Amino acid sequence: MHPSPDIGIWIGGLLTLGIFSFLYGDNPYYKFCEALFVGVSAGHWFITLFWTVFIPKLLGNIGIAIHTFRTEGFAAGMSDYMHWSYIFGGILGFLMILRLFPKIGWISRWSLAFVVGTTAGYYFINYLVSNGLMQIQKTILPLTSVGNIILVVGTFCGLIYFFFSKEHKGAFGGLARVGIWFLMITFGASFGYTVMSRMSLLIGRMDYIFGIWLGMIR
Amino acid sequence: MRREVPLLITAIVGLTLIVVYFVPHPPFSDLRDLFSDWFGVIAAFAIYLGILSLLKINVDKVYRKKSGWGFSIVTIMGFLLFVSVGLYEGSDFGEYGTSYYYLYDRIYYPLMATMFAILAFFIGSASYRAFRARNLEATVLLLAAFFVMLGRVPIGYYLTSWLPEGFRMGSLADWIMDYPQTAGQRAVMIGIALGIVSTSLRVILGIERTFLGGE
Amino acid sequence: MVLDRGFSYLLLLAFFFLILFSTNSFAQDPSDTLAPESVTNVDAFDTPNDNGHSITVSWELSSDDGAGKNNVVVYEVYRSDSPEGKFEKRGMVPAGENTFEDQGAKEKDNANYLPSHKNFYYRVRAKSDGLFSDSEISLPAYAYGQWYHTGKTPVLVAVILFSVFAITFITLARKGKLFYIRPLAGIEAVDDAIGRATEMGKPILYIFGLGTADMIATIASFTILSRVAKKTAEYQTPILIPCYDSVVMAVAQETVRAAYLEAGRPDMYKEENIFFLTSMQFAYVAGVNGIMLREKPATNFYLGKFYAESLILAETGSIAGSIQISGTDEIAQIPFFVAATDYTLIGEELYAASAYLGREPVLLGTLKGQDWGKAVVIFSLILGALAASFGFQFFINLFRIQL
Amino acid sequence: MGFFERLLKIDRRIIFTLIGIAIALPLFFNVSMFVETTPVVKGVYEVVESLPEGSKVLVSFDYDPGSMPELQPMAESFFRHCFSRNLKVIIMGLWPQGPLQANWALDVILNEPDIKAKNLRYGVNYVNLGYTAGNEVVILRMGSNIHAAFPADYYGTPLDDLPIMKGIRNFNNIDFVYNLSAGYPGTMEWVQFAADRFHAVLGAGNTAVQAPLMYPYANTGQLVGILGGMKGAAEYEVLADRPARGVRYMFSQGIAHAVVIFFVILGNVAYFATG
Repeated sequence: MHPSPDIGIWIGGLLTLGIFSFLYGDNPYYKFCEALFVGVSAGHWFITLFWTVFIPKLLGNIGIAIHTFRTEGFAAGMSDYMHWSYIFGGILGFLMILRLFPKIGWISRWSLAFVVGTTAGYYFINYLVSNGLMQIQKTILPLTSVGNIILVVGTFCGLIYFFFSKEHKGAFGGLARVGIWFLMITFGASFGYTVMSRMSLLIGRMDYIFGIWLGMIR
Repeated sequence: MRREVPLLITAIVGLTLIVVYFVPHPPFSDLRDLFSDWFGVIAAFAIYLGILSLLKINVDKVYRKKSGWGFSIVTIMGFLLFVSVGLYEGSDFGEYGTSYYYLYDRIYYPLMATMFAILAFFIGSASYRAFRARNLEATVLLLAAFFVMLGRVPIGYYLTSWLPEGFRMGSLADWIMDYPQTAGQRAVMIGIALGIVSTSLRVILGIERTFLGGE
Repeated sequence: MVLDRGFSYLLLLAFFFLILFSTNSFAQDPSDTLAPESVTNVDAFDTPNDNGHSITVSWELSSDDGAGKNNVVVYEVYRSDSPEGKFEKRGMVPAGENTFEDQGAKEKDNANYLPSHKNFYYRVRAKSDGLFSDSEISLPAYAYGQWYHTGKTPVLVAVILFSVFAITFITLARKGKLFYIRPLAGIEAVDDAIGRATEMGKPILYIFGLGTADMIATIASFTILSRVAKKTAEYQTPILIPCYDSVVMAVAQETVRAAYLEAGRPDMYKEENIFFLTSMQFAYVAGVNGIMLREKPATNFYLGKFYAESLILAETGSIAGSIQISGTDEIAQIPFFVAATDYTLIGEELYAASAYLGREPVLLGTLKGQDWGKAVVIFSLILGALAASFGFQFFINLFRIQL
Repeated sequence: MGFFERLLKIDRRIIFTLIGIAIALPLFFNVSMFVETTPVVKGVYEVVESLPEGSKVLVSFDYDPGSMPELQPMAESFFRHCFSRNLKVIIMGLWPQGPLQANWALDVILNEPDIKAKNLRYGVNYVNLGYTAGNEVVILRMGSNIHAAFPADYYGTPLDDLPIMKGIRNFNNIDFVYNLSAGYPGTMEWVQFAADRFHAVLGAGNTAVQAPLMYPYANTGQLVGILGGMKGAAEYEVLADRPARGVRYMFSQGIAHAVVIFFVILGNVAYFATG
């Protein structure tokens, strides 16, 4: 056994054990690690957004706009809407914070409305294209092999299952039933497949504890 | 003001983004980038709002000495540590060799990775408890999971090594993934696409307005 | 030792010969001393379907590309704003390709700025290793933006089609037409679950997952919550909603308050039961787990956007002995919910449940419109597969989108 | 309460413990008997084995820490193999994080006793050229002139001052190209540009998710071979007769899967036995 001399490795190891202790049950050691995790992840978000959104996107663009107004005059500045209009983004964002004050909190609905509108617009097109049309295009296959037939029939029956305005009875119900089987195969197979990737994460942590930290493996 | 303005904003923004998709000519082509940047800024403010709420709750706990206030101090200290080091390091805070990177690597990463790794344990207990052949559907689910898992481990290989290549457990697992699994997945995906299209439309038309809360 | 090394060189040599033969690329002629023939018919034109800051150049391959001396390695493309002016290099493509897109920047202050409506001249250089020859200079071309992207017509057709379906059925619903919607197992369970909680005298736990207030799954979940909250007000069962996002929390508070008001029990509403927990994924999970183990809720609802935490929540809920109803449109998490909870609303069913529970005829109308969309999809699938089986390619091309 | 009823209500901490043991214990053993080697992995191994001493090998690191459990063992075993055969290694990256991943792997391998004894020198036996932006265009540029694509190495030393780079102009002077990839840009681009256009001898290591998409290239010979996921990493180590992290990970994963499968069976047996 050759434990690592690096104090940082020890901290990482002790925190790893602390989180694992949750598997036995809730306890103060775990609570400490959890509290720390909540704090540092809040800090990590704070810093990441500060240096990747607020400074470059918001202040950066508004700064360029101010510079243009100063050096090239009002008209040139106004025509450069790609920069100065960021001030609106900033205002809408700031309104979000007003949620903290119940009296005027309702005004944050304006920013929420903008965000919801953006998502609705994006999703409408993106899902239609990549989840809809592209998938249909990939499923239009010549029925010349067992695999292709299964792909087309499976997708067909699965969609029948998702019909809401028709009762699942008779032949239609039979197709919907086949559709459920396909969905169940899908869910079972994805479960089995995901097991693999989750296990490799755990392997990584175990290797950290016994290898890098405690030096018991080599 | 409280209801009409937000509904109008949603409708205008939503429709604009749909139109933008089809029109490459400026200024439409710029609006897409502009809106997504604004979106990023607003989302960042929303996350800051979350952080503020979190700090408020924890400071409150410490101030009133509620149960577990000691842990709240840990949370606040952790936050201050990362924020002060991150601000000090400047815009390349995340690069290899900075002290922020050290904190990230030795504190944040182990905590996060272990949280994820705990999932492996829950997968074990879920497969014990939930994967039971209760009825036909559950049996299909169980068998698919079983074959895919078996196809990825040496036991599966040894159990079927006497079969000709292409009929072994590994090939069966691949076949399940490639055909029936993909078929089911596509049905779900197309269904979700139609559902999202119709819900987005309801939002843009102002029919679905629960997100604004009650009056 | 010497023999050994000689032998391994021989092996290596044999190996390289093998590779060369197997890839059939043996035609590398030793004519490196001669420059390749220049390319012909250089044509410059505005790149279609863009915002007007790009010009496409095409040409006919040099006769020494893939044939003749076969020594072309790359083509380099040069641009100038006058035929006599200085030509600057804009980029290169490997031998065998005959088009190049000169993509410029749209910002004036960018070094790579390519203005719209300004003439440019192009020249293509065929290059071997060290030697080259230039083509004639192209006719002038300028870049300009288009008002409609012709490659996206299939999407436009789909947008119009689905919108027409939705609006038609909304109009019909407004006129008082009622639509049949089949029962969904998960929805049927909602009322029973609330009744069970009342009998047991235990609260109900409602989880939105990690979605923000703008996500469609969260929006659908708000509508379902409104219905669930009304029921809990009628049954006088407390409802707990720990939130991941502070905006979701605010909206949830308003939704529940309105539902209690509608049920005639505004006195029952407790704002402190709908609270912000934390917006860190696993810290949130840990917090919810604690609530489940302490409060032992009768029923857990997981409706919204879920990620890796789905299984941990569902497993802990089952330790606590709760009935669990789940629903998400996050495909990777559906298997975990199906395996570990009692009822699952699969993908589209979540939105359908929201329309169904919203009980507004208009919402049911859009659901009907959605089914018509599905019918069109199924029809195209069958028709397409048959067409493809008989060798008709045109049908697939109807769905081809140029991005 | 009968045996099976008790089994149905088993405390899940027992299950947790068994899973923990199933993952941790195999890490202590270098059991390679469960790893059967496949022709696609042998393809890469044999090419490296056939290169004469002093041959030049180019390794491109096209991944980031997200794929470390799968690709890092591949990087390590490849370095070990090259250095023990006295090949010269040139490192580069099409992903910004790539060269850093290479340095981590070098740290491990250069400190192994038998490699350390060789006293390998930076700039002579190995070099890290760093990252250059441009994705597949970088490969294209390297096809005509590597010095144009990488004027200086990771530490800013001009390439002409590095003895290892003497006489290297393009892919004609490189004996083998190895690419570790987790997506775009990656193996696909190396196949299309380095192998197809400039006839480089190319091998690859991929994540388990990506590997199936690349197998067709191995069948046509555009790739001499490919390592897929943890299993590929383990196979390479077995071939080189130096079982290390890949083999341990693979063994651990195999046992863990077997335990999960065992639980599924046990759960069903108990369920049906109790009716």
